Amino acid sequence: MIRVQSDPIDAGAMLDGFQSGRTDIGAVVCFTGLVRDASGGAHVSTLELDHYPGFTEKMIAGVEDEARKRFDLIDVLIVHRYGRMAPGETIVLCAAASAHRRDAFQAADFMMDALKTDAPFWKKESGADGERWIEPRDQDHADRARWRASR
Amino acid sequence: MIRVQSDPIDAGAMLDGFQSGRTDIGAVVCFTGLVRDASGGAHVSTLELDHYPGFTEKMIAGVEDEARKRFDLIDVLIVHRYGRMAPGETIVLCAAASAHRRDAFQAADFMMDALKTDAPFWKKESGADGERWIEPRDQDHADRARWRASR
Amino acid sequence: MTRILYFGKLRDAAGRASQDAAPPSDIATVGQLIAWIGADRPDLADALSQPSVRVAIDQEIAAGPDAPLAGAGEIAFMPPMSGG
Amino acid sequence: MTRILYFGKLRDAAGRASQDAAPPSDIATVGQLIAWIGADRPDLADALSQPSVRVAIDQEIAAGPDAPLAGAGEIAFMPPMSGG
Repeated sequence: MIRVQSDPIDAGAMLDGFQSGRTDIGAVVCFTGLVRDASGGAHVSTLELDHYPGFTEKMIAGVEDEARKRFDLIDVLIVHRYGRMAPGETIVLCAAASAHRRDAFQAADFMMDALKTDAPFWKKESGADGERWIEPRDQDHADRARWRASR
Repeated sequence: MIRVQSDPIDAGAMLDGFQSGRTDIGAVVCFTGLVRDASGGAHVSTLELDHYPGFTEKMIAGVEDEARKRFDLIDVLIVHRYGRMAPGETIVLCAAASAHRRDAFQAADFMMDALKTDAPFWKKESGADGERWIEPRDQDHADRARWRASR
Repeated sequence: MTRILYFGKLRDAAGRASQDAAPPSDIATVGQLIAWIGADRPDLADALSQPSVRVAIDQEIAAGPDAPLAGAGEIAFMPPMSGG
Repeated sequence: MTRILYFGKLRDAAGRASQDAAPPSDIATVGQLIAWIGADRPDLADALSQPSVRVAIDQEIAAGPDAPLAGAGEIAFMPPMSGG
């Protein structure tokens, strides 16, 4: 399931809702990405995410589909926030459920790498040092390329 | 932090408590392992975990220490349950927090592999087909060996 | 009428998030559209032409500057994406 | 007095989770303790001697059957562990 929302993400409630009441899931890997108050040495007071309504959901759904093809998954949840947020708030929650843990770990890892470079969001950090747009780091592109090389 | 408890694990509350109120964490990977109602084709109605009070906590603390040495982590939480539990209940919650996501992913993955073979718990499954003790699968030993080969 | 969307730093470069435009009928490709938009804004034309910019035509990623507009209703200019 | 603990399937094999024992003073190693415990229980001696069984002496993993008991207060016999 995909959700793109401006409301705060309640990580605990999302995780509980995702894994509760099922007896076929053996492993859940739940990634949360949070706003840090410092980024590359610069102070951050606000992070603002721009997105492209409709297209953003479509591209994230593509990431979910590819994860389900690559790994043996029971369920997937991706919740992504847009708009303004403060340090400590959750930007993204990405969870994968499987019978055995390796599929869940790899799927969550893959989905986050894919979201970092392929999900239509644009981040602007603001802080004491001014504003700046954030782009994927070289490390993010290298992480994404790991999955192109294999399978 | 390490907790070994017979009470049910409230996964959402654990995740919230772990990541809330901090502005230095950029990434949290939270693994939950749950009781499945089927295992290797056999029906499971109850899973019972035996442990060794004191020694179990000590061995899990060793896993946390090794993870903190290997990876750049801000915090670690391992909550492990013992006693009797039913399908759908959480057996273990293992979370790692870091500035960037790769450390959190690798640490959670490493800690789960280490817990699978090195944490003093003994599992007995009961179901329509009777009772059986569960031992690590070959895959678990292979997973654990990945970390001995590297670093 | 074509709706043109600018995201991220391209929104700053364009000075707006979107515009409704009626390009002449001989504007047939993404590259021609950029040249037409940037006729009096060379800085914007340059920003939109960067190889890192991806273009979506009616919410489908375009192959490159030669991609045909083919009567598209919505063209989006997207700098490098950064989700997660 | 030495407290002997049996975990997992070894608890089933021993028929109990623990016992308090007073081994004679010439029982100096893990291997000798197993032989003494299993003097009239060859099935139990065999189960405790499996290479997959790990032994903890006062909550420290013992190196092998030659590990000295050295006045230990607590000896634990542990079949393959399976956490997580």
